[in-house]
Amino acid sequence: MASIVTSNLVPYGDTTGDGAVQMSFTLPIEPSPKAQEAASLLVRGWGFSDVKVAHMSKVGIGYSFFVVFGRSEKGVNYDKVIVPELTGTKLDYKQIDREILTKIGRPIRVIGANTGFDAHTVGLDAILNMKGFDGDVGLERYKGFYTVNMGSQVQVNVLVERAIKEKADAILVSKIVTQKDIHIADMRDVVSYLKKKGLEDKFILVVGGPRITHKLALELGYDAGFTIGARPSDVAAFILKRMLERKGKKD
Amino acid sequence: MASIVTSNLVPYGDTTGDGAVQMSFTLPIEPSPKAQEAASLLVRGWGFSDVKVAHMSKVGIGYSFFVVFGRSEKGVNYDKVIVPELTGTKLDYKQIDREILTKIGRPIRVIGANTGFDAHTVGLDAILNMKGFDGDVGLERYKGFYTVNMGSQVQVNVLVERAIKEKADAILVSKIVTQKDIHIADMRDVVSYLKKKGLEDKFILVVGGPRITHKLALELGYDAGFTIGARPSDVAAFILKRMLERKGKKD
Amino acid sequence: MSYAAKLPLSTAKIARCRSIAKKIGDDVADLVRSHSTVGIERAVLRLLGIDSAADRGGLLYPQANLVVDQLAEHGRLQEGVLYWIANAMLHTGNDLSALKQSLDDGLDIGTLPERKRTKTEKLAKQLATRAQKNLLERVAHHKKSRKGLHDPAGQARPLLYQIVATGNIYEDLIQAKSAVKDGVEIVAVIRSTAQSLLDYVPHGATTEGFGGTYATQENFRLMREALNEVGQEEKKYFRLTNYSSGLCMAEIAALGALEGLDCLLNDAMYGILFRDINPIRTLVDQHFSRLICAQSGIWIMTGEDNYMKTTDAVKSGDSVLASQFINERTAINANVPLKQMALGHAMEMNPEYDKVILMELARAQMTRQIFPESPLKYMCNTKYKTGDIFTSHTIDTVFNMIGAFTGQGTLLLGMPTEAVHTPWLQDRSLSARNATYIVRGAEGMVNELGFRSDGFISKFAQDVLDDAVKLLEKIHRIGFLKAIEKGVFADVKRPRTGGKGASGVFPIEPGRYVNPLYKMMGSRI
Amino acid sequence: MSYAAKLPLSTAKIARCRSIAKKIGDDVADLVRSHSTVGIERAVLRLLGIDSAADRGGLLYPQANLVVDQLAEHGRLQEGVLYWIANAMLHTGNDLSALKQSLDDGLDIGTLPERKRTKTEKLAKQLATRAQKNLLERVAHHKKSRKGLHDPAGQARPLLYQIVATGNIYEDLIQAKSAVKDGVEIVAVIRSTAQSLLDYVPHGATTEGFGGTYATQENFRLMREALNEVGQEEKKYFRLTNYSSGLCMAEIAALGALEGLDCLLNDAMYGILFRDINPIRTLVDQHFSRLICAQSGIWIMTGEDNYMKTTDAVKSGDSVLASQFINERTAINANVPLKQMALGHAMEMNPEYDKVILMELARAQMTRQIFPESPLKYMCNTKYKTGDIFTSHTIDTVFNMIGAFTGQGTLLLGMPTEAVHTPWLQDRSLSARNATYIVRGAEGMVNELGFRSDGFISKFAQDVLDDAVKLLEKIHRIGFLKAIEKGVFADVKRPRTGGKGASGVFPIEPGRYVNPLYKMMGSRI
Ligand code: B12
Ligand code: B12
Ligand SMILES: Cc1ncc(COP(=O)(O)O)c(C=O)c1O
Ligand SMILES: Cc1ncc(COP(=O)(O)O)c(C=O)c1O
Repeated sequence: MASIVTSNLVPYGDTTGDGAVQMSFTLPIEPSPKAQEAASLLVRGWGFSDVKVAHMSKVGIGYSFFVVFGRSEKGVNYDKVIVPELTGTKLDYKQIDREILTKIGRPIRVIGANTGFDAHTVGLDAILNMKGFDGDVGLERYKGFYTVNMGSQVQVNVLVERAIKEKADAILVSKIVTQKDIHIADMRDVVSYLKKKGLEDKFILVVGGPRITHKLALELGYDAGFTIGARPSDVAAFILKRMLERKGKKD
Repeated sequence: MASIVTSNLVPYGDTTGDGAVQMSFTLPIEPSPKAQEAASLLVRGWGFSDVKVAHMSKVGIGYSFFVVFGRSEKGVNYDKVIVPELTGTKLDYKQIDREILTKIGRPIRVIGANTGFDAHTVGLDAILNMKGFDGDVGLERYKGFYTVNMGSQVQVNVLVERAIKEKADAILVSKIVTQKDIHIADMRDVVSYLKKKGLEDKFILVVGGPRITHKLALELGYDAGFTIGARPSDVAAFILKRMLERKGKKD
Repeated sequence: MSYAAKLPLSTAKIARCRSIAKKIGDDVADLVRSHSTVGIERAVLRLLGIDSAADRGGLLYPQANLVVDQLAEHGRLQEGVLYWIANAMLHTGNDLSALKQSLDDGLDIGTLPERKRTKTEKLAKQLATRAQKNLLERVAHHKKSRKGLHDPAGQARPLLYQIVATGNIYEDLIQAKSAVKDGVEIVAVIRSTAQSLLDYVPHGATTEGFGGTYATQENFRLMREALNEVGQEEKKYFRLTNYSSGLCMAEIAALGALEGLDCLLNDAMYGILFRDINPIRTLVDQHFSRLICAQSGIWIMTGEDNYMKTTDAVKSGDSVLASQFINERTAINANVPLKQMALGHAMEMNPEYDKVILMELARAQMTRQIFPESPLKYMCNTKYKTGDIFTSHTIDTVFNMIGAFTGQGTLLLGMPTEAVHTPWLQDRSLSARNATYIVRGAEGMVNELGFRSDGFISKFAQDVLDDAVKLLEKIHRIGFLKAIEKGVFADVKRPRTGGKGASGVFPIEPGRYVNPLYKMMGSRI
Repeated sequence: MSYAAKLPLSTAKIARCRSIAKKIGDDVADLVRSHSTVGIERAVLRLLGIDSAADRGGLLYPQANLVVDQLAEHGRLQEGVLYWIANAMLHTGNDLSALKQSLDDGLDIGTLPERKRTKTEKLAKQLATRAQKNLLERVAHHKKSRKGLHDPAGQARPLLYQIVATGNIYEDLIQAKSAVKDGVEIVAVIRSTAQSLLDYVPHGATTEGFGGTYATQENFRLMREALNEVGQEEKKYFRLTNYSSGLCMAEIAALGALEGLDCLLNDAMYGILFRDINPIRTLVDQHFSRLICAQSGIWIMTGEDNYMKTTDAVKSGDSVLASQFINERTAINANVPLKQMALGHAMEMNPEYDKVILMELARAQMTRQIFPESPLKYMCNTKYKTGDIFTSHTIDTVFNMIGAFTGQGTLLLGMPTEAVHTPWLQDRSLSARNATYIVRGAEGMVNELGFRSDGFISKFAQDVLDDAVKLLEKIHRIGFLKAIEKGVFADVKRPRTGGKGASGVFPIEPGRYVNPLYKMMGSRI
């Protein structure tokens, strides 16, 4: 049996190294043998071999849906994939509270909002509110955190002004809607507003949402990005870590 | 709204020309942010843009499953796609019977089998047996056909000998199992056996199965290839047409 | 062990819920009686056919807004627009269409001197009659255009409902026509993100939206036309839906009615809880918008399904049920027949829970029994969907089955890509095929299954009903607005004075405010 | 309208079916009494531990085959292998292990002079005792290795069964371990295409197969080991299945029992109808193979599900049911406890039929009621699957629900890619997740639902039972073999003299043939 080649990591179907991929797409043509051939040529044109058009069916008026299987030899060099990881030892909420008490000496002040027109508060609430997420209590429950949850559809200037007023240490932004990359535009808005006001280093800036990666967040000038499955204690631990770093610098 | 460009036909998601494609595959690594990035790089490496890793989950031991969305600008020139089509006017079984009676003057003799170790007779039976398929009666029911259905797991030499004995006009081969392209090997076996015996022009050679295309069949030396949704009357009409052509040549 | 077609729900408790809801409805009626809103006034203008728009720095700003702005500016809202339109007609001697022209030309009716009230009131009444006539004629016109078509609402299985949401009305037309070709029976055009917070209705055909397409009169018309076109081909009537909850609740109802919409998502609670709209504003708007729906045969669709997205749906069944009783009552007060009340609920429990299918079945069946005449709007699971589109499709299958087994009125079909993007064409096709298979395959099931009277399912449903009684009692005790302030619904707290659009509400007095449409459209308030 | 937990099926009709099946079983018993086969003789050798293989031009040909070939060549089969092994031992003075060595070295026991019958018979009997002891020891060994592990068979929900089929045992190990990690409880290793037509069992670990992996003793052992490994980690007992129907039915049963398999697909009818194996050969083989299964606690799994693939499953319910009654009887005759009879059936109706879910539910529930103790093997839809993997996943969801609602014993899970390829790792993971969601979510449903006694579902089930009575009567009237010849089952006709492996059957006579294992293993024939 072939062994896994990490320097050219390819998908696995049922034989190591087979490069097996499933695809589906719609073409703006009615189903026909010609359409099927076109689908096959299309996928072969993308560089796949052993292309099987497993399914073609009519969709609505003038469209066809295809399910296609193929193989690719073109892998990725896994050894060279570098991704900033949000590491840090996993702490539970009592440990974090204790550390904040002893090392920071006062509650950390955080403020969160869905900016722009985003009204999806479930994710943000999961992090901030008492109840928390998946059995992990929210920041509001911590003695070590003072939290303000501004909720949905908050304009950037309103958020920042409130952050100043509340003397926040960290701003937490939630971005769920990603249609036409609106989340990226909205994320940029926060950073450029802070820059404009000369506040870019004042707050720990954290963002979260289903299409956020830590990498993306860093690229856009945030301190951290959290995504699906993020737990309040992960976020708390990160903020604590960053607070300690900042404190270290100041000292 | 953009209009459909057939010279570079790309998939359609929700905006004409968006090139939207869904993919799924498994990588032989455990889920992690690094694995997610690898999946994204992999798909970008295949030439897709706007790559979204929508899902990553653990599979079994040491594997991750990914659902990824991306876009491709690389289309296919639909105007140039050429595919041999099995055309011919659609006739129903009474019309075909009448034409055979008047133009051939005797029942056409056909013999069918699943060759090799293939035991999937449902498709062949659907074409040959009385009952037919999807309301379209099988060749056995036609006055214009004399049919022999040898069923499953028939060796090539046995099939050909019987075809000779039965004075068959057409041999119908069914290939369902395609694992490791066994159907192609098995299809070749029939043709090369006929060649070896100098019989390559004696029979109308028809093949059918879910992974067969007419194009593939022609390439491998068959007269026609039928696939999913083939109906007995399509097959009957084709055989009749070919019989008439042969007759024309002889006359 | 005994089994029966119905769950053993106490009819006394159900009746008790309705009687408390009636009292809560009275609280809402008080608000309605003593307020109007800029939205209602604009809706009245829309019904009068004032539907043009003026270019204001690239933005098309509706005439209806301009007129109401003028009146507001001059402190003239308290009489209502009908009064001032009549006044302007009397003053200028213009008939309505000439007045419309003058308005387009820049006439400010806020500044015209006030004529004699009795005469103005009389003309206002005539205008109201004309508005209603206009409405009813348009409704009749649309009704005629569907004559001879098969109406799937007559079938013994749920209607299939899908959304289109490309942002571009022309792409939407492709998607909607495809959807109905693929088996869908109700098409909803989702609005662009945050349109509900706009205090005007955008104008014309639009091609730019985020996560949805603007609800505009022209977009409504285009979509109605497209569905009629396929309808004629298929000899089947396809329903069209849009969304009216939001700051333009009444106005969109008016536009929807004029353009032949069949259903409207219509729920003040949705605006309050999920769009942070001022509670009084939207409750008052809601009444007028429902009057219009009642008149035009439009099904109102309520948004209780959404409560299950911000709470644990296993636990929020009581608040959903309580809200449905309240919605039923406020709709009755707006003259909406029971058959036009598509009360909302959803299958939103965490699919990983043990016995989740039993609990969902229990809740769905309970709702079906309590509101037997409602074409219940049953919404698929969305919150627990992930990017695993296959598992998502599995969940939708379960949803379709529960919907079919319990005879829901309308299934808001799930999409495999729910957690990823607004649907692609293929997502919608897969979703429609899934549902068609299930509702056809399960046809008749409603009359086949029995439930164990002392079983888990019966018990679960009974508990939800018991809790709903208690919750309604509590809401009544503390007051409806207070209950909203306390986060009784969807775990969301909204103060009565807060929220968007509060400035658009104004108090009215019987002697001063003129709007005969309330009575003409059968308001019970 | 009355509802009950059970469908109103006539117990008299069910009893009538069983009594006819008993008579049909007697016909089969006559065949068993008067024949043995090369397969049975090889199985006996396997039980004696004769498990080596010789290289014959690259192919590893089993010693068991060589011995039986030798005896056949010298016309010595009629006594049975035990007799001639005993004779060889007496002749050479070798004990069994020394004899094995001699065999490996090329000894031909077909040519050794015959010793005194009484002595030989006595030794043969001892050998049989030893064979059985060997078997029971191995069974006990395997049983011990699963001590302390949680056995999912005790749960109130169906077991989840999946196949692995890469062709390469080492890839299979990956896939099988992954499957059980993902929630699967029974793993079946599908055999390579046409292994069932081989009249020997391949030897050793194998890496080349088409659409499946060879069933070999070593492959069994490797897979058992892999499952035990994950089992220890998960503290859960995972079952292993393979396929014994075919020309090596008895032999594979022996190997499976020795290597700790838990289930075996085991049905002569499958061989007859779908592999064109000689009916007498495989019916006789079947009895001996089932004796071994009975002894070793192996569940036999029957293949009636397959009938629904070559016929219209809406119409073939009667032949499935009839066949199940016959299988039950032939299994009883081989001492198989009811709890070890995983009778097969399937959800194979065309998903496009109206009310298809009602019909499937009816058939599934009926089967459950008629065979209450059987860990019924319920097979997913396969024939109507297409390359549309999403819709395929939908169909599997319905299957899982029907399976869970009706309390089937084992669900043979569907794969989204059923119509495309043997499963990829991800297909199996999706399939397992689908099923886990459903069986957990629907736990307890079996005790919740009632069926309307005069409903469509009840009627459908009653009709199938009525038809089965008639069909069994007909089969009995014309004779079982004749019925097979006439195409009663699966629309396939098989003459009793035709088919593969016919030359491997031979008549036996009581005084001459020696095989005490029949009696020792509790044969009721
Ligand atoms: C619930 C929901 C709603 C509810 C929201 C209620 C509420 N108060 O939040 C309602 C019904 C109101 C709604 C409305 C709309 N929705 Co919506 N909605 C969803 C849904 C079903 C679930 C989202 C959710 O709650 N997930 C559960 C939470 C726990 O997950 P999460 O948000 O990812 O959060 C986790 C992490 O991302 C992270 N995280 C998130 N935020 C933050 C912040 C910080 C600081 C940190 C550290 C971490 C973090 O931690 C959380 C826990 O692990 C999704 C579909 C889906 N299944 O994802 C669609 C979805 C997000 N909605 C969508 C759309 C389009 C809309 C509408 C625009 C539709 C319309 N036109 O009406 C409206 C408008 C809303 C608006 N103005 O923004 C689309 C977005 C498409 C896209 N990719 O852009 C989705 C994907 C559905 C779809 N396929 O169309 N929606
Ligand atoms: C039914 C079935 C069986 C039955 C077959 C019964 C029988 N007597 O036919 C049984 C249970 C016996 C079986 C066994 C096996 N099967 Co099987 N089986 C199927 C199944 C579920 C349906 C096939 C079918 O009947 N389709 C319906 C017919 C009408 O469609 P069709 O064959 O495509 O025929 C149409 C056209 O193709 C065309 N056509 C077909 N033949 C011909 C011939 C002519 C001349 C013409 C003109 C047209 C024509 O016309 C027909 C009508 O339109 C498929 C999965 C699937 N859904 O496709 C797996 C499948 C084909 N089987 C498969 C496998 C692996 C096996 C086994 C090897 C498994 C095993 N190890 O046990 C065995 C071995 C069989 C063998 N030796 O060949 C795989 C093949 C994988 C691959 N791509 O190679 C499949 C795809 C399942 C899977 N995903 O694993 N199988
Ligand atoms: C009752 C109701 N109204 C309106 C909407 C949509 O409103 P918006 O356009 O604000 O997203 C929904 C969406 O779920 C709803 O349920
Ligand atoms: C009862 C039974 N035996 C055996 C098999 C497999 O046999 P083969 O290995 O010949 O495909 C099956 C497959 O479905 C079966 O149902």
